[in-house]
Amino acid sequence: MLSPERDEQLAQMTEHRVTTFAHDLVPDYLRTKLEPLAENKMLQLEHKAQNLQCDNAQKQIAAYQKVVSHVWDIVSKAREEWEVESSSRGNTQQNSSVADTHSLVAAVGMGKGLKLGPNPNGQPNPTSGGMMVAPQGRTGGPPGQGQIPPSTQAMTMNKAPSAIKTNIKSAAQMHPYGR
Amino acid sequence: MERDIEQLNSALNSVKILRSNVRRVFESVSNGLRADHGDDGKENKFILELQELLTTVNNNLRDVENSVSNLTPPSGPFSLGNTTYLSQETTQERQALYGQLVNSYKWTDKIREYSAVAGNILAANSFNKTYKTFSTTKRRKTQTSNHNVPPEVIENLITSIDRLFTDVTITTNRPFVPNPVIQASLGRVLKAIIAFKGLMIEWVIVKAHAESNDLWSESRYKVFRKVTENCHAAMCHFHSPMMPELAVRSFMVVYCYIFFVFLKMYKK
Amino acid sequence: MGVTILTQFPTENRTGPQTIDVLSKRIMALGAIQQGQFLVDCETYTSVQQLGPQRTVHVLHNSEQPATVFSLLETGTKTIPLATDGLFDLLMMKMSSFYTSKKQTKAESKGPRYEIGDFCVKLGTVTVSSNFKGILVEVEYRPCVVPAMCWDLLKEFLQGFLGLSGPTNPPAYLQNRMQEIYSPIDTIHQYLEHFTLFRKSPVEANVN
Amino acid sequence: MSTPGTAMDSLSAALKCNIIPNQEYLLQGSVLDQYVEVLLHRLRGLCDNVDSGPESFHDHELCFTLRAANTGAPMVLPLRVRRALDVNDAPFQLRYVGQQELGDKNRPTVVRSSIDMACSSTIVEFLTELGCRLDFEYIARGYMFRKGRMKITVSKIFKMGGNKPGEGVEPISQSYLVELSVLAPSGQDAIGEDMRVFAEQLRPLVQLEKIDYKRLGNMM
Repeated sequence: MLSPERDEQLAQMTEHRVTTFAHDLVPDYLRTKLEPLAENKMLQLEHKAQNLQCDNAQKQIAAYQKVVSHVWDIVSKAREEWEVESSSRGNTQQNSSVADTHSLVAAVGMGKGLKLGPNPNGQPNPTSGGMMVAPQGRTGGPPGQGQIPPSTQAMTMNKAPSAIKTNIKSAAQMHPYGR
Repeated sequence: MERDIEQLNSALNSVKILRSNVRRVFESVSNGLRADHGDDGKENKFILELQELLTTVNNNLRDVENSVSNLTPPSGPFSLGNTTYLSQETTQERQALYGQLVNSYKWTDKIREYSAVAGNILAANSFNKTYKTFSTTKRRKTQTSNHNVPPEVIENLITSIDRLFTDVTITTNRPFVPNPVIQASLGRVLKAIIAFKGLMIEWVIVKAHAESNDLWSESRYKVFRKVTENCHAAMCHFHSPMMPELAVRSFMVVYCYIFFVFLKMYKK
Repeated sequence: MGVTILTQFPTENRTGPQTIDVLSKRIMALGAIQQGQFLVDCETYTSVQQLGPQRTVHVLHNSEQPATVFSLLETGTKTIPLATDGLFDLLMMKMSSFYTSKKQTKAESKGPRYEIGDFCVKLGTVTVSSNFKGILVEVEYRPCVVPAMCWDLLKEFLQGFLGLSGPTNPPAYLQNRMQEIYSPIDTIHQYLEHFTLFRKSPVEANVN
Repeated sequence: MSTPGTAMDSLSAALKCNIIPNQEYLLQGSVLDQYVEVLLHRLRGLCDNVDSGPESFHDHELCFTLRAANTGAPMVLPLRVRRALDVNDAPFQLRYVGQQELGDKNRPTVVRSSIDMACSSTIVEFLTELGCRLDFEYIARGYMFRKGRMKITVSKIFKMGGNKPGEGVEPISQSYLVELSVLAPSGQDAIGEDMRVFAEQLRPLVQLEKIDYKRLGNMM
């Protein structure tokens, strides 16, 4: 029966999985019992299981279940976050805003929105301009007079709507190298 | 022994080379494409550069392995205990610990060496700044240590001195807890920086008001170098291990005296 | 940086170099060692008309503080000192349409610099737009920073080698600052005082 | 023993050799508040001062102009004073910033002339008495990074509320200003290319660009 030659019929029958009926493969194919090593192990485990008390086993199963479900939770949560993150990155790409850039650059470079008090005709306005740093003992009235009004108007005008505040917390947790 | 050290040196050297070349790899990676890669085929050039760097790293690694295999392992195991693992610590805030540990080993080693040398010298030249006329009974009574006293005692001494001399402003700082360094300044002319070792005065230096508070550098000015010399003389003269408080106090009196003479000289 | 006293030394009927020679012989006899040369210069800028009431900026350099430019702004009512990096000169060039300098006013004092113990002595020949104007002697006592503490010492030292022409009173500028901590800008103030006087004085006859 | 040359002589010599860093190469951008941590993290990895971490600063900047009244062509000289609010004895910083040149498309950065110097604290009074007028002022707080000659600042800009710095400040926008700059002697245009490459590495987190002040002025 055993032959090292290729057996066409056999090949056809096994959809080309087995091509020869040779001595090196036969023991594996025709095995009805487990491998001795595995069988040994199996026996040991069965033995152990038999010795186990029922409720004890139940407890272990419950604990095991708990651990697995916990891990599952963590994995699925991470996956969810990952997907949300990648999808948000994919379509919005909103890490900076052009309008903000322009307003910041204009503020730092030209004092847009920072100027003290309305000064429409470009006239020098020494009381509001110089007062803040004017050395003591300078003429121009007692300090504290006429200093408050100029800036209040500009302040309310410049207050940006604070509703844009998004959840900063989740951004802080985001993986910095996420890509 | 000689050979061992030589090999150890070469091994350390090759580790150093490896590290520096690995650094270059990361540097190149962090820089990305640079202007000097030119325009055409810059990606290829960059990859080639990277490949070259990596090859160097590979070669260096081989060198390290070779030199490590040449080393003879030390006979007995080091008894560093758990501290060995500190070197493998990955969290940033704890990485510094290993360095500190090594440093403290280094310093204790140095101290051992220096004290051995100092011990030899002292044994050969016995010089006595001390009164040796004490009877044995008295000596037993005063046999307490002067350089290992509770901080409160020193604290009390300093405050009492501060109270004693109203013209002197004393500021204290403690780089090492039991050994304060006080800075006694007089007017806006000069200041003395006095280091204590327990209750003993260990070191005095006098400097101009505008100079730094460094304990180890001399004053730039001749006047104050002279005053420092006088203070050293006073310090040695009044040194008495048996009555350290008295020694400090009388030193301070002399110090103030020197000050006033000095001021007189200034103002005529 | 210690307390510095600046005083004028009369040339009488000697020329500038002769006077310097006499003084340097005296100071060498006291055991001083020459340590290079020194230079203090002063450029004065005045504001243009369009800028309102006239103001004056004096820009001074002192070779003792080579990386610093000192400026003194005179508004008529007060003087404001300023110390900056060397690039301030570059900024003054940018300001040339607001503040202009008169070339005739460039004053400088230069000459040998000596060290003797903790003292530093400088013998300066003063020129205003390269006309010889006189001799300024600067003595610095470096360990002390409060003028009141060391004025007597400095007076004695000055009289010791300048003789009767040494000062008997502290410079006017220092008189109400005797208890304060001395800083390099105070030296600059003293130089400016002397330069201003020299500028007003007629050109001395014995130009060499 | 040679006589020391006058300071002006050495300055003109330095000008001739072109060793005075008087050109500023500049790119600007911004990042939204919630992403600034990510940007800082990335900069930490890219920049030189890795071990010491980013250097933080908290500065008060006063912008003055010196202008002459009643002249046909207005003469204007802008001057800026910057002082640290977090370090007490740090010197003040005086700075002249000239007109910026955008150049053509091929030039990677804005270039403007700049004279930068440390000065004593009397500077504010000095400038006021000199005839300068305080135009505006603001507070900048943030972090500074270095990479070679490049300087990267990430800062929050605050408007002054009260009369003293530190009280009643109010942020200008929901973003941090990001600036990449190099001070160099004129003619060293190669640095611009390095800056462009570096800016490229920060995309898409921050778009560092040449920003035209004139166009901004018209737009807003």
